Amino acid sequence: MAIVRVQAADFDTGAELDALTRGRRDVGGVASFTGLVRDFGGSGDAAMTLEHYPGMTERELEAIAAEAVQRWGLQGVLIIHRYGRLQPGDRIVLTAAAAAHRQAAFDACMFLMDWLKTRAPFWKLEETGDERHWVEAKASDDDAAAKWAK
Amino acid sequence: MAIVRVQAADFDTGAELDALTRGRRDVGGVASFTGLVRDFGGSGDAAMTLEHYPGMTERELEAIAAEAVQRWGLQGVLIIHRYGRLQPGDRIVLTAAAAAHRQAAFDACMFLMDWLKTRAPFWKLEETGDERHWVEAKASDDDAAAKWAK
Amino acid sequence: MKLIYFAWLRERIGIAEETVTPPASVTDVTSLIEWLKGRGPGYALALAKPEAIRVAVNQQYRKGPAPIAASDEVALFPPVTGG
Amino acid sequence: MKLIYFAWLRERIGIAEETVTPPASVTDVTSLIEWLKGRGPGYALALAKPEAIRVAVNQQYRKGPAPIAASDEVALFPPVTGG
Repeated sequence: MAIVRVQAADFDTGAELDALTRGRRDVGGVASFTGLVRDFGGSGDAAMTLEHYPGMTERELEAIAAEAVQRWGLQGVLIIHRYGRLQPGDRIVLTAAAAAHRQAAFDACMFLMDWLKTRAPFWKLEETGDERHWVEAKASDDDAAAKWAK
Repeated sequence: MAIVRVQAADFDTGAELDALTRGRRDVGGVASFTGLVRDFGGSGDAAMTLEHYPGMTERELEAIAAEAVQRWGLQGVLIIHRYGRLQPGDRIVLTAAAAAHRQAAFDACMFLMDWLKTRAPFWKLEETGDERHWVEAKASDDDAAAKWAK
Repeated sequence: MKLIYFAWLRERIGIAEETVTPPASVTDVTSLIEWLKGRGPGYALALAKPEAIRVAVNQQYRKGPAPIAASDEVALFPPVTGG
Repeated sequence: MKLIYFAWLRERIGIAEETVTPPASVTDVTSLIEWLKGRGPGYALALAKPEAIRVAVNQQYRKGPAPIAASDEVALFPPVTGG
């Protein structure tokens, strides 16, 4: 089962993770990662806007999910990514991988995040008071993604 | 924040993960792992009983949680482990680590599981029909835990 | 040809998308970017460093030498920063 | 001295815990296990392979040479299999 969603609304982490394994008896474990908006200002009025490329975003996330299923033989995979205006503490993204054994679940979940960070067409605009700037891509994310090259 | 609980009852994954970050603005991500009972029989009447050492279990889990906080500078850590009789598909364990950056959260969560598997005093009894046997410790778990030796 | 811009590229160019008819000399991503640079100061600023631009043709990542046709949807944007 | 047994050790010995007064020659974990083996066939079976036994003294992991005292709580069990 592969679930990929791109949405403005928040998500219910527990319900999403439960749906991944409901009714199954063969899953040994589910690794998940929830990304949150970190406070980047400090003045208390910080906000972030996530822009994305509708259509291509879903295609890329689906390709990333399918790659993870194939490489780790996953029993289930989940990617939910939000867009729009978010506040510090808000959830941005949820990735999860269900597998018979824990290391496959962990590896697949790290892979989902590393590829998502470098391939999914999202851009973050940070605003604090009158200041605004587009977040720059990090070389460390490219390095993390390159680890998974075959 | 460190939450360690040993309980017979099931847990609400979403509520537990939310509590780890509620009201905070400094958490970048939460990595989690949920361990489930896998079907080991196939005949449909499989059950597992988890025995533990009350008192020592809590001490060991608290020590493992504290070690993870110290090594990865975590903002929050969670270990919930069930005991008693469980069925295939039931949740056994939930570990989670909250950190400013995702790799610290992932590494800490993998460490929690590897140490828990080799140090927390739990024993699994598998029953299928009239057959019963105690699960044997796996060398692969010792190897996984040994990775984290300093 | 439909062009779409995102993030600071969109802001510097001043529009989110447009339909253009490039000259016949525009056959690939590289020549498209060179041609766009001449369309105004916003374009020149946005596209000053081609190595900082990522390109998708029909919603798939493509590099400079990739061919493009009149019926394509071409998106130009900075390196992605989601997750 | 309070002794506690878990999992198949408990089943082979036949009781979950007991209070014992070992002779003065029992000063460490290794000599305790040797003494216990002589207490009956269940003990001998359970403790046949000392290398397969894990030991906690006052709820902390200890190895064979670790000293033990009359006031200690000593637990004997197989390698753990939680998670």
